[in-house]
Amino acid sequence: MDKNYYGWGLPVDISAHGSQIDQLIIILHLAMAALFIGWSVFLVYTLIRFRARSGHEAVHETRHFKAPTFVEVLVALFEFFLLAAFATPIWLSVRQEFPPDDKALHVRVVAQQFAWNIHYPGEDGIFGRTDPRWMGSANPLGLDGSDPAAKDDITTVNQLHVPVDTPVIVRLSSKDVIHSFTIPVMRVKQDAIPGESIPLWFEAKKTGEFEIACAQLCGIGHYRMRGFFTVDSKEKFGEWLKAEAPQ
Amino acid sequence: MSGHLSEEAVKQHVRIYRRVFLALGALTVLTVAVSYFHFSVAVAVAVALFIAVTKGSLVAAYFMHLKTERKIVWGILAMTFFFFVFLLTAPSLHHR
Amino acid sequence: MSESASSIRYINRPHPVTGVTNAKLGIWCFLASEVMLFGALFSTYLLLRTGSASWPHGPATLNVPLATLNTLVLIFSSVTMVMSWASLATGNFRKYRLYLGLTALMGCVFLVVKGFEYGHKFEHHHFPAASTFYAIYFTLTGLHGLHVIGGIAVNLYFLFRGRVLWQRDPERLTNRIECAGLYWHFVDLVWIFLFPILYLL
Amino acid sequence: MSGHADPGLPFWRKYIFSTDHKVIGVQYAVTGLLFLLFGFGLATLIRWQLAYPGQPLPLIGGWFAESQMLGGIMLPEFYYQLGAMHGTIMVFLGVVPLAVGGFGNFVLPLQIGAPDMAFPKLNLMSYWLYFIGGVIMFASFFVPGGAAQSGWTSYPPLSVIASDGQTWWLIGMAFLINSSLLGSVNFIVTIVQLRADGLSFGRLPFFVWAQFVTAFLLLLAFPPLEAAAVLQLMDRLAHTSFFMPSGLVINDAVVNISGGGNAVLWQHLFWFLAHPEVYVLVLPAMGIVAEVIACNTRKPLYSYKGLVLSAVFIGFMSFIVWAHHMFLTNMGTVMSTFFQVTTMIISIPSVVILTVLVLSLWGGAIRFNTPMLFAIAFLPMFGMGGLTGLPLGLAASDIHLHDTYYVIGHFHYVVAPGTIFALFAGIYHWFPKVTGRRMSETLGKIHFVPSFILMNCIFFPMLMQGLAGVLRRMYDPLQYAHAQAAQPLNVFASAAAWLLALAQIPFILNFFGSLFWGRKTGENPWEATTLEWAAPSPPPHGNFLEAPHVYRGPYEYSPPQAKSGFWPQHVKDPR
Repeated sequence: MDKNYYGWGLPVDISAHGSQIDQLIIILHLAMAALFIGWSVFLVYTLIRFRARSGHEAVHETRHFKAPTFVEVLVALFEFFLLAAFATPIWLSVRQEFPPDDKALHVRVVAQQFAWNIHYPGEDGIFGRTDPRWMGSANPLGLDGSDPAAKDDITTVNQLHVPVDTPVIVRLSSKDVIHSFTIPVMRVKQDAIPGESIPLWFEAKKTGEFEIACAQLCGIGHYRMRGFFTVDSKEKFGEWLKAEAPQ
Repeated sequence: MSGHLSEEAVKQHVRIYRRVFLALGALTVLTVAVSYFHFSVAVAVAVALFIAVTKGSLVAAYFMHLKTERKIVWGILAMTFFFFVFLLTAPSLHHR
Repeated sequence: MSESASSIRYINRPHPVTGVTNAKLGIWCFLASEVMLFGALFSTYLLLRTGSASWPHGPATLNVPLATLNTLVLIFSSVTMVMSWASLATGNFRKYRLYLGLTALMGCVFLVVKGFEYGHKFEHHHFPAASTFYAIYFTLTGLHGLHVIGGIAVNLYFLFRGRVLWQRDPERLTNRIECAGLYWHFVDLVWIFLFPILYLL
Repeated sequence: MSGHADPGLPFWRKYIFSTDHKVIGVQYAVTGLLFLLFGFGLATLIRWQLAYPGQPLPLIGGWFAESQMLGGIMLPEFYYQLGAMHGTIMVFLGVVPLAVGGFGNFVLPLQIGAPDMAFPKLNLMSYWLYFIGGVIMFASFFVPGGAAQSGWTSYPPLSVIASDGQTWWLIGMAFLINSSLLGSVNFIVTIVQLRADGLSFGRLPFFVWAQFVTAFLLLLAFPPLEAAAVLQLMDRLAHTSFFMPSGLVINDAVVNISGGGNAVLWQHLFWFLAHPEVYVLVLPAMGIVAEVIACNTRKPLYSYKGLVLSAVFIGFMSFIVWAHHMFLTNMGTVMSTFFQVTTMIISIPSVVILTVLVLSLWGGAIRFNTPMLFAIAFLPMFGMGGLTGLPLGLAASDIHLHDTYYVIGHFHYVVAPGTIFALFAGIYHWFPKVTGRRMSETLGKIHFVPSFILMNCIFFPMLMQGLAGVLRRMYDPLQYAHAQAAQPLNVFASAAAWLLALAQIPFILNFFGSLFWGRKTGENPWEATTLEWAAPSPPPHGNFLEAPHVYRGPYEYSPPQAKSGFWPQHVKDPR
């Protein structure tokens, strides 16, 4: 795991939509810093200038500022500008504008107490039927042996490989409690809620090995639900898929 | 409604209470009767709620004296109802 | 009660501006919070029903005639409650005790009928865990039942302890009975909405 | 002095089961402070595990049971108990009882010129329900399986399958909720009905307005959580499936329940309370800061109407923003857009209040006594808390920052150097009124300076960790590469946290010492204008010798008419 992916600031960004999120975060923090420093300077100046000392009397009359209403309106407008121009477009694209099915890699990720089960459809592109009744330590996804579509499915634990520059559509669900599938470097985070199969999509722009984490408290093993997110070139991904395919 | 009511005022009240009681009884029977007809879900819900709201407002207006209650009580109830609507509908609209 | 500096005002006399006594404003605030309590449960009902594939039809699973009787019982107890207040307002302490006793009795009848209904359900192993329908049915009617028990307890307290306060300060007892009445009518109001939603739809 | 409870009561009726709002206020405040200290202790343990994961706790490691610390090394179960109970205790047993129960009960009736709360017996019941709730929460640590460990938010299905401590948590919460509920009824009726003659709503001190809005938040927001607690108790004890969807498989076994429930329903009902709750935490603090600033700048607040309208608007809006805690629960885009807009809107009144409080300093003759230091420090710290709320309020940036230490830094900035500093200001400000003695200024400043610096040394690094994506509620931060990179920040913040614990010793000494050795003071040591300073210190039962009449607004400092530099509300003619 190369060290310079992570530091004290934002982690490296290898996601298609990541730069937009980082841009929003940076703009916000610059504005916040400006506001905070501006107000703090004013506060300190006021405290010094109007400190109690002999020969200095407080002034009863209060109305000598018209500026603040202007500042407040400005701040409000700036917030709504951010919301409309930045936040909403990113949010809608991440949550609604999915890539076309045929161009994307489809993967199922099923969280469980304390591991990520990854399920690829295999050659036929169809996910085999799964059922809670068959779920066990040998068959964590509960694949139905009798279903022909399940024959070629590929299942791994904590190992999510994706090809670079290819949109990936993940169907996220959970077997037991609420988990939260997050890949910090991809700026991806989505709660895995039992009883729901939640779609999310992303596209990796750089190859390498990164980490998956669980962001929602899911029990005493919550902290050790670490998964590996490996972005391969298209060829290497094909090879990996073949290697993992059931013989 | 202050505690002290004149003789005449109470007689008038009692007459109202008796009439409201009969109305509530009738509406109860009505709403049960309606349930035996197999309307579509939407119609059944609408009718049942309409009757329930009518009965509720009768109880509130006459038995709880809301008809003659002061502004401050109405204010609190109106505000509560506004938040009640959010509480009632938001969870069901989660996926919208 | 002397109006000296250190005694609390507007216990009996309504506040000149708001026009209500302390207790009345207090009970209405409490009922507002109860609206939100049952609101959350109705919100749960709405979500569970709209979210589930199949939801049992009320009349097919629950005993509607028995519940209809219960509704009438509760409505009648609302009437006797307000009559007990009206009797007090005209100074007729005897009629007040009669009506208040009737109200408490009707409350008990409601609970007994409810007991039969629950017993019948338990016999057929329809426990709360059976389905989300039975879960919300038992929780809603159960919490409502607890409120009925609370109301009966308050009414019984006034039935037996009312005379002491009646001698000392009749107006204060009248106000208290009005507040107890407001609570009781609210409990009846909740049932008026509960009945069609659970039993008829 | 006639009154509803003559002073000749036996000791236990006068001080333990008293119906006097001042005794109950002190009981709330002291119990609240003790729970704050206890909750802070839990936090120092959490900080140890975050700074030195898996290493035995020095000195006191052996004191803990085997189920909590094996050979001095903290177990994950205990870490998650500490996390859940730290949150619960600080919010529900510490800050709210101190801010609403303590300050509200003691100061409010005095500030409106009333002899007591409207319903004294109800007030007594409120405190003891709170006390029982506190005992249940404290005892839940010793239940087999330990205390609640699913976070202070207790999300199902995890909370439904958790150990017995969760049931104790729910029952404890039911007591606390009923206590706050009855308390809020008492507050609303007292403020509306028992104001002194001449004290119109336009002349109420802002502290009273803040408590008034807070009371409505408690009144209407708590019951849904009580209903949710009932539902979760049914799920846990009666095996219903309100929050348990179908097809759950736990430990490789299909869960034998009906299913059909919805896990997100709890989040809706919980956050429906929890967001108004965070405004319940900050509004009384704003009230205290406004009082202390007005009194110590010796001039009226910049815009009393602006403050009041903003507080009321915050109260109203706080009911329709709750789902910004739930952007990642597969919420629809219409809903999430709505809640982003309401979250932006609610940030405006907070900015207005902060602006008004800062501008109130302009043109004053500022006295830098201890309460004023804490009140001034509240302003930038609450500013930081508010600002860091923006990236969390926008769903897009929330994707990266949700459930990270950015969230922890955000709300701690509002609650710790924000609300708790304001509560310290309140303690130093009203201690003379409660006890008739002043707290020492030097000890006060020794308490303020390190606390102010250390608070920032703890919570600012959390914001940086949050940006780095470090996730919250992680027993062992060294498991993840992105967290290892930010680990030095953990060590630094933990050291600051332990030093902050030391920095509270001057306050504790000052608080208890001044009860006996503090300089005696008269009715009005700060020369303030509001009504509580018209009563003797400490005020007798029934508060005022004769009912005060109010002639003007609350902050008539340095008026041209009054030579003495301030014109109290109850004084008809200053000359």
